[in-house]
Amino acid sequence: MTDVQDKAVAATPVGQSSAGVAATLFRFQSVFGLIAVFIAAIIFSPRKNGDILFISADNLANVVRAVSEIGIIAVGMTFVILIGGIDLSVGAVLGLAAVGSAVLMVENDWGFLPSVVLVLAIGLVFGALQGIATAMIGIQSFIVTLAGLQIARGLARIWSGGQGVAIAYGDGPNEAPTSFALLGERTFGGLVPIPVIIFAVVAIAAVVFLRISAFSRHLYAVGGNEKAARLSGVPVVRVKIAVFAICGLLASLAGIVHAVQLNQGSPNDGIGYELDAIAAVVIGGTSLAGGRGSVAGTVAGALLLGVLNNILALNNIDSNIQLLIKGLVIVAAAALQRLRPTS
Amino acid sequence: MTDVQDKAVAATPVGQSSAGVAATLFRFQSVFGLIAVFIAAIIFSPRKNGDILFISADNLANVVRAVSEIGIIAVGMTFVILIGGIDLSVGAVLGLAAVGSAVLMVENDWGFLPSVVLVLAIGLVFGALQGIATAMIGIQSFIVTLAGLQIARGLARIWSGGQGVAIAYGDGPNEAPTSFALLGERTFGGLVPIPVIIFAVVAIAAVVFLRISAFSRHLYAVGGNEKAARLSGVPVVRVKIAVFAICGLLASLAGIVHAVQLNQGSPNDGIGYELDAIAAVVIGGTSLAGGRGSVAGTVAGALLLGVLNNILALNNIDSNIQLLIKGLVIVAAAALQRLRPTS
Amino acid sequence: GCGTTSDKTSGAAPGASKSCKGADGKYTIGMSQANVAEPYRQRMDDDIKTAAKDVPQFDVKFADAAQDNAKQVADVENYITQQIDLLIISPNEAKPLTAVVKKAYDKGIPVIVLDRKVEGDAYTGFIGGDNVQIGREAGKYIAEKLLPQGGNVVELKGLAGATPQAERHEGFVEGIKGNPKVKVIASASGDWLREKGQAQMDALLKANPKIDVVFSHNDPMAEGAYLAAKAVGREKQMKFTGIDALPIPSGGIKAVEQGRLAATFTYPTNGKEAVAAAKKILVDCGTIEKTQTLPTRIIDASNAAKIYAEENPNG
Amino acid sequence: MAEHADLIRMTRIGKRYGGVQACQDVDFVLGAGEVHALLGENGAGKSTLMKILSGDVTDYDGTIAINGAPARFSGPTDAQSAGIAMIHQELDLVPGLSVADNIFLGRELRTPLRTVDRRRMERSARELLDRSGVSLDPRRPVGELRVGEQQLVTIAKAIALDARVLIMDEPTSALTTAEVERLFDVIRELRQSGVGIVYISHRMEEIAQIADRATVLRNGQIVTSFDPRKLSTAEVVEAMVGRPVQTMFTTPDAQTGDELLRVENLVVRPRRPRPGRRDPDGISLTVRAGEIVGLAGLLGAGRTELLETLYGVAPGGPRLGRILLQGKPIQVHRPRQALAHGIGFVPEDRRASGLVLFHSILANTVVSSLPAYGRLGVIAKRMERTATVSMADRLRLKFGRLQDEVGTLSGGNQQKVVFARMLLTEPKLLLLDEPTRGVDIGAKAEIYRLLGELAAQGMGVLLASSELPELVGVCDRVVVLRDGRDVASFSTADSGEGDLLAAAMGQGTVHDEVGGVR
Ligand SMILES: Nc1ncnc2c1ncn2[C@@H]1O[C@H](COP(=O)(O)OP(=O)(O)OP(=O)(O)O)[C@@H](O)[C@H]1O
Ligand SMILES: Nc1ncnc2c1ncn2[C@@H]1O[C@H](COP(=O)(O)OP(=O)(O)OP(=O)(O)O)[C@@H](O)[C@H]1O
Ligand SMILES: [Mg+2]
Ligand SMILES: [Mg+2]
Repeated sequence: MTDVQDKAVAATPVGQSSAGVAATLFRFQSVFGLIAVFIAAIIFSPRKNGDILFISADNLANVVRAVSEIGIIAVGMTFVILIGGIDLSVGAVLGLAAVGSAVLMVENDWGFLPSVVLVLAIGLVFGALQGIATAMIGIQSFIVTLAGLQIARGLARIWSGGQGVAIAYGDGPNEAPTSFALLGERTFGGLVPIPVIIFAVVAIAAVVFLRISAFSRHLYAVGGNEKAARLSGVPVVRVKIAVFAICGLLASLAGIVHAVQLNQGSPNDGIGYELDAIAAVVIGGTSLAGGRGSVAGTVAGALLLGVLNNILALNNIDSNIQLLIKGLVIVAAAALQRLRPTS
Repeated sequence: MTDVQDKAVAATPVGQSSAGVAATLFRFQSVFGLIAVFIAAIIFSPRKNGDILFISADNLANVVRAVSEIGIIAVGMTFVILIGGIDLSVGAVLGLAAVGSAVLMVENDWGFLPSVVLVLAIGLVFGALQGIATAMIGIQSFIVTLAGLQIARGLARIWSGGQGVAIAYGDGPNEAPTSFALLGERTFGGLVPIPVIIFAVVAIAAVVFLRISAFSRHLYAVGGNEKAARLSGVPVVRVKIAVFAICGLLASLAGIVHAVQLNQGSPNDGIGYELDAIAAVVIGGTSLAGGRGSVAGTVAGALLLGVLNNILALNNIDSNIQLLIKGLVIVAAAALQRLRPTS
Repeated sequence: GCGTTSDKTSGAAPGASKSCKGADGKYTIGMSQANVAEPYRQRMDDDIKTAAKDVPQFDVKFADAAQDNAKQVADVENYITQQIDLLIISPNEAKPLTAVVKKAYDKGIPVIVLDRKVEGDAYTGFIGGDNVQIGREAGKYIAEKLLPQGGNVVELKGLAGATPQAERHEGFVEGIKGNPKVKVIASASGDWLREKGQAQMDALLKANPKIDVVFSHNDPMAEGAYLAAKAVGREKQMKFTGIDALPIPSGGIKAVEQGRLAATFTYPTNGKEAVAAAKKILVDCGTIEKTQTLPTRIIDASNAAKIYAEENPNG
Repeated sequence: MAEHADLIRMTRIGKRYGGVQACQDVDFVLGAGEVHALLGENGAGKSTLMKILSGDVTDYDGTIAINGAPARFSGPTDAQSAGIAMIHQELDLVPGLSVADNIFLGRELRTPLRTVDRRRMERSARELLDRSGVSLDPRRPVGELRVGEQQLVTIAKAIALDARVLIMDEPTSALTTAEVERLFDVIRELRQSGVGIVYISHRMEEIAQIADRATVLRNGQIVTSFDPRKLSTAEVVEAMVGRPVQTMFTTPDAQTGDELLRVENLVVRPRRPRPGRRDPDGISLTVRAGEIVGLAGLLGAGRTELLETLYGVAPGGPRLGRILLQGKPIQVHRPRQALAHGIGFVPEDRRASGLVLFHSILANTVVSSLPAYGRLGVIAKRMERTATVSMADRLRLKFGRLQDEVGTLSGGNQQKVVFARMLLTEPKLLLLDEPTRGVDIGAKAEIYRLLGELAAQGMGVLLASSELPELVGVCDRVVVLRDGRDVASFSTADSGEGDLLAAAMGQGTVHDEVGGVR
């Protein structure tokens, strides 16, 4: 009993058990899921002139580019879900941010930096307000953010006049600064899209942050046992507000990326993205009950969904059958989570 | 000690405390919310020739008719939420059922009864399968039903060939039996639409069922503390499966009502209805954490949303502003719930 | 009515000739659809499928962007990866799809754009209807045929923010100008949906005791409005018009034939025309017109049955 | 006894919860270097008083002074910075975080770069745990630990605060004698260094052992204050309960009948082993009708796991050996089957696994026996009320109305509700896991009396407990478990606590070594 094992420090320091090989394997199961889907994708990939289309460099770049927005949102969603909450407003906040960037730069002729800062601040404040409603009034986050979704969508419609605002680049009036366009370019020999790099930076920052900060302990504590956290002197209310604010901030960052990728900010952008983001988080092994999970898992979950979408599309699977397959894969991935030794 | 007071049995025998007048008032607070919105509707109602349009009999009938589908779904959703789950698939199941009724009666020339029975059975089985995935494999219902949503939607698309199937009535081939059309008629002097009566019957049956059945005790117990329920010998798995099956059944009943009201079954029917239903349940005072709440509250919640929609429409409020107002009212209603003496 | 307007593609489009391998070739065509949840777009896909059956060289793939610009960009990228021979796209919105359509076009893939345009001219040809024109036709029809003595009109609009909604409204306002006695007494947004149309009409009926015509931006909302009026027994007091006129059992032509709608205006899916254009490019190695605008047709009780039969030759 | 300087002075403290006056006009004084025991029945207001002192409850009447200076805390953090730490009765730890993270939660050690210094936290945590005599890997997630281990972590966590005032609310309720001894060593050290300690416990023998002063609360008011070393247990109990409690333990003059339960060489090999769980690894025992059999053992000996296996809530996996009920082999895989066989179970942790705290007393009581009160799935309300009321009477349950939330009852009364629920199923065999944990001495006596009664009516009882006096006093026979095996069996007529302890720790005479077969 209580034999002190001097194992190498666990990769995910919190939220996971550390009992031998099986546990270590299971800890990375979302990565395994990703690898499995990846291998399946190679096998089922169509070929052209002997090339496996799926693993061509620019297809892989496309895959990651396509999930970069959902990925950025999902990182923020991971934080929210870790504290036992949920944020249904992220898709709408993305739309609001996309509209905001377009309107500010195109119609109001603001510069790149002030526009981006204002848009990020709007996301942050919107998220923080939702956090306040949850943490201070005590309304369940599902409801707060369901209402937040409608409000953000309404604001986006009003701000944009209901229309998508097209973004043209240049120095003239009603043109966005060309520096903004750079965010949508590709780098490293035209191969890696900047949105992918933004996603990577966000994900790595989040992983490191969760590993080394005291705040992350507080976050896991609030999600794991809120009362214990409060009694231990964790500023529960502040943690919650901060987490929703971070999630709002990342959603609006994703909105900026969305706008630059599509050269437009439309109030209908991001409809339904919240569900994709939640799916990525859960496939990545984070528990909706809070207190358990990791950003690395979420990234793997987002990539898994991206690879799945890509291979289904490359094979031109009928869109209705795609719905069925995706539904089943999500259930399967979630069922895999249940095989964890400690549940 | 043990002074047994033989008071009238509390309205909600479980899940509620009953400490005096304040508690009694609060138990009915969703009804108060409804009354408040009702009064506001009368005040803000447009008038025509001195008549208050809102409270005219046929407008009120319209209000209830418009919420009857959401209401029926919300009753099933209440059950699911009472056991601490959630069902995101209800809107898609509604679509599947609407398509099913139309295809069976119009394209396959089935009779009224067999069609309705099969469609209801499909909803029941679909719900039960989701219940099995939740209860036996242990996947969180949010994820199961998120996948279920996609699967039901895909099935509906495939079954209908992607297009809405129009329903014409008559005895000929490719015509639905006229008995089906009766479901969409109005009765009591052309005033009360049959869908309203179906909603009322479902709601009353559910209220009575939750009051008198042993099953309801099990249901509240599972939602209140699943582990304790299991140790008490409650058949937790069976309760969960039954509840999801009931929810699926009611969603497909709502789908039948939908088809007959719109003379069409389309695979895109019911998109987003799940969120409206959840909003009705939560506004009605049922806790998303499970174990606490009532169907009567849900009915009040659904009517509140209906009155709100109606008065906004009667006043021709801009649809974007409507989004904002509805978001705020949902938050306000949820905040009201927090005023409960025992939280 | 108004005839086919056109202007010829000037010069050879990059790569357009390269992909032509004549009648012996086998061609994979990618069709990127904005959102099959709209009946009109599902019908567009179906029309393309039907028409392509008659061209043995063609193998058409379909993708559905489910109303998401970003998803449609990814769909087109995937088609480029698959090295398709020709792209047909019905863009969800113009601006966001412009870049990726250009990318395909620059890679030598001929692009046929349907219904909604993209910006610039990096595509082989556009085939579409004219929403302003349709709105104008509908307006004129109401002003001249349905309400020559004037009357009260309510307008059921499409989803706020959607371009066709704005254009149909704009055309409609122009179209009824000719008869100042026609008054638009109220309007509401039914988000293109039948049940929303019904719910909005419930309220409009309540607020407006005298309505003569309901002008709806599409057929489903018109049907919803009809159901609302029928529920209060006022369906005979007013006329309903829609737009789209899909030749399907749940479409507007049937509704006119069966007397629920007074008229509807075709918004052509162009599926057939797109396949014909693809055949011209790939099999016949020809060129197509850069812009092909198909006229709308008025469907009313006089021609509904005939046109429905024409559009569904196989029953 | 030395005169202690007043460290804390609470004056005229009052606190109401709805209709319940939890504390009323309480004056409480704690000196430096003093161990002050707080006694009282369940619901007397002990925890409430201490939650007020530790800043957990902030809306109260009266005043608090620390070293003479008035203080009013806005929260637990506030109290902690004033040097007041509390070990809560309910184990409030974060299951997903490691032992070290839990100990330092809210005041993490930092590196110069302000990041968390995990290495230093783990080192300090290990030192703290060593000090209280536990060797636990500080990196293990707390959720994997046994209840007792978690209790030790909460203790280490409170000690880590280096507080001037340490409040211990039933710190030993899940600990066995060996761990309690180590804890007392720690308490003595702290007392030496001038820390004032409030010690709440329902284990009377501990009070005499460790406390310098004792204060008794009843119905939220102070009844008396005395030197526990000068009063007999019986006198203390009388002060608490307000009437003399005659015999704590029913004399087991067993009228035992036929063999009810026979466990033969039971081995469970879980398909998905959970770390820290000690599943049966060769257990044989019998329970006769009318017999009360005790299960003794150290922390993690596998008592809970045995009872869970018998009740059908153990994890799935292959099993060896047999379980026979009244001579017939039975397979129990879920509680419903156990109940159908006439086996009832009162779990260790009533809040987590026993009750729906916000549901009514009635709903909680009848949930296991609902089919009995109606037909066709419809509840006969009058019948269920009558059944509940008569069972409540029998158990002397103290409550207001049947519709009241169970969560508002005191701990001991909550325990009785779980008892009542099981008794309403009319079981032949009752499995009890720490049935008196956190239960006051008066209620304990009632529970013991009840067990005697039930046994006399022919029920068999298998009772796991960490309290040796309870095992010796209540049971006819005690089986000792160690590492998932039964290692000894004693008749309480001719053995004492010492024998049990020795066997549990692996020093005693080991007879009946059936479970040795692997
Ligand atoms: N949060 C609460 N809400 C309502 N009533 C409460 C609450 N907490 C305590 N009470 C009531 O206050 C009284 C005192 O409770 P307290 O927990 O202080 O008792 P205790 O002496 O610690 O009992 P125990 O020995 O069972 O722990 C009890 O009647 C209890 O029911
Ligand atoms: N890793 C784990 N995860 C979840 N629960 C656990 C784990 N390890 C032990 N448990 C639970 O903890 C309880 C056993 O711990 P407990 O503190 O009761 O030990 P104990 O009572 O001192 O020893 P005994 O095993 O002799 O009862 C059981 O309910 C068991 O299921
Ligand atoms: Mg207490
Ligand atoms: Mg135990």
